[in-house]
Amino acid sequence: MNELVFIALATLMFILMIALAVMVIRSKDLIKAAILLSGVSLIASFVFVLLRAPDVAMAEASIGSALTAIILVFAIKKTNRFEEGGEEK
Amino acid sequence: MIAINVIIGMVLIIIGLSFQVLGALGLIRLPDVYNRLQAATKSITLGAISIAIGVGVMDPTLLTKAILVAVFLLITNPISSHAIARGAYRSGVPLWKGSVVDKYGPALERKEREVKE
Amino acid sequence: MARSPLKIVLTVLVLMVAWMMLTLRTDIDGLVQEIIAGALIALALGIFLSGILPDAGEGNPVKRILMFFVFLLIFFKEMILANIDVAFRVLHPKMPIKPGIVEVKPGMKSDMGKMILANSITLTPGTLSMDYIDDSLFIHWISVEDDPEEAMKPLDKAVKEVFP
Amino acid sequence: MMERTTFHRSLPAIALALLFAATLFVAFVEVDFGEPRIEEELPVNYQPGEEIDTENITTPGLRYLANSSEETGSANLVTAVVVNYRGFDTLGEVTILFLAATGVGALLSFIKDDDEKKKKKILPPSLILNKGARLVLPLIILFGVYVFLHGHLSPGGGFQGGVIIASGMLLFYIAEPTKGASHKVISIIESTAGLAFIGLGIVGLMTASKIFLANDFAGDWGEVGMLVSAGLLPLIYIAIGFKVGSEMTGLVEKMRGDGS
Repeated sequence: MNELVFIALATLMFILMIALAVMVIRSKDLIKAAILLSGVSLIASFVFVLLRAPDVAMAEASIGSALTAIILVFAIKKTNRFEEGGEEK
Repeated sequence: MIAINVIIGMVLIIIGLSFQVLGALGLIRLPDVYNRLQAATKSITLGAISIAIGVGVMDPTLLTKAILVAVFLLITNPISSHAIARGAYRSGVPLWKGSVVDKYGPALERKEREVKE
Repeated sequence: MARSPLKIVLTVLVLMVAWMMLTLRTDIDGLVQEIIAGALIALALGIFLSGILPDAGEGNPVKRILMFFVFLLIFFKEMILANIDVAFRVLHPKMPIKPGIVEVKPGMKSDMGKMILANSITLTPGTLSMDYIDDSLFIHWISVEDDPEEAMKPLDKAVKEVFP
Repeated sequence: MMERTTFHRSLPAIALALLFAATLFVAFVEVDFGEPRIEEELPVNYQPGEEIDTENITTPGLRYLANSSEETGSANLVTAVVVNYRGFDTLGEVTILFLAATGVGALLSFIKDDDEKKKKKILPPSLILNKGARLVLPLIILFGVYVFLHGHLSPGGGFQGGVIIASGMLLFYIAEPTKGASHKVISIIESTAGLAFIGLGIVGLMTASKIFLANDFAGDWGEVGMLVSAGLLPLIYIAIGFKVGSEMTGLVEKMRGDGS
């Protein structure tokens, strides 16, 4: 792959990942945070493909963005949806 | 000289990308969740299928896998958009104020009452 | 959810075709190995999982498979029209939309037919299937027409031929 | 969500994260992934896959790169390392996963579902989602089987295939909140697969090299790139696939609770 394209794509992905991670930390709605976290994993798996590691990318895509998010959502459903100080429904 | 299948693949990918862009535009311009979902589902499904088939045409060893991906997308994409629309309605996301008719709300209420009894 | 032998055979065949599409090879030795492995896996999955597949209705299988291709043709035509429709509505400066949720009664009885109809309605112009409540399908329509049942007729008929 | 009043407090953290990311990025750009890193040790006019004299090679990565397809019969280098050269570590990894699943089950067994929640009647699941999930579940499981059966030929392997199967089952659980695979079947599959993994390791003890998890049939069964090749590697990956798939399914099943 063209070096310049690689650098541009990787930079874009890293910026997106950092932005999403900041949103995960700052979100008071935990379900929203879980879904954003799965977005971080999805972008991470794309970065792994860019770095020519398809094995890791497959594991990251299926574990990180599908299973982890759903297990977190199941766990949140058993407790409270909002963090302390967040809006109550 | 570029091979003919590469050109066809490129054209398919460009068509797919432009549909995706239109879908994204619809996501911004249309007024409420349901209208946005309409635009998003249709254009993103056709766009993704077009891109997959385009990649398959460019590299014929991937064509069968690309067709399989397209079939999978055709089954799963409408289902997920249906699930989002139903979930949105049932958790109380209102229709756009310019909507003319809503037959779903009363029917859903009736059904819920039936189930509770 | 009856497990008729025909259903198991069809499931195994479809899974086998999917397996061969995944593992397409050009050398004879490799192809033979893949076919044997695929046959075993498709047989096991078909026998264990054909029970959970949705009920597809009854009828002459040959005619239904032929009608399936007719349905695919209609469906792809509608899908491309749908995208042009979306493009028109999105790019039009005034956005000509008149949304609403309407109710139609599909003609088929089988669960598979209902599911396929709902899916193809979502991908055809201006419509998004919301939910089934007691055999009537609720559709979010981007510009509501006077008689929604009439507009659904061709697709409904095509699906009904395949999954009655 | 982003309150303006507290935003300035997180600025140092954001700056630190950016700095960290920039460092990582610089490190990644310098590394040639997938390429031999130490070119001085390579013979002149070296072609990938060509056998080289391992006496003079000190880099383990280079040695694997040059000899893995000879020694293990696997066309996928990652699989060769994960299951053959580092097979024992993989056994440990599977054990950790098993312990995690067991721990979650043990923790959740203390929580009792209150009966009122169970009695609350909910609408039946949506027909379209339910039938659609039933329609695609065989396809997803077929793909998972494909991924772990072809672990020695293409990217993927036991872990990835098992997780794909588990996410298919997860889709089924979402579409069908009251049904699911029985705990008994899941635990039987899991223990059988674990035993098969250990058994394949013991096969290595009994064959020529007398090492646990040795792969002595590498060259005997089929050429590199065939479905039947690489000796015991595919069998081990099948065992791992079943084990991870059933473990993850059991984990999700436990987390889901009873239809809530």
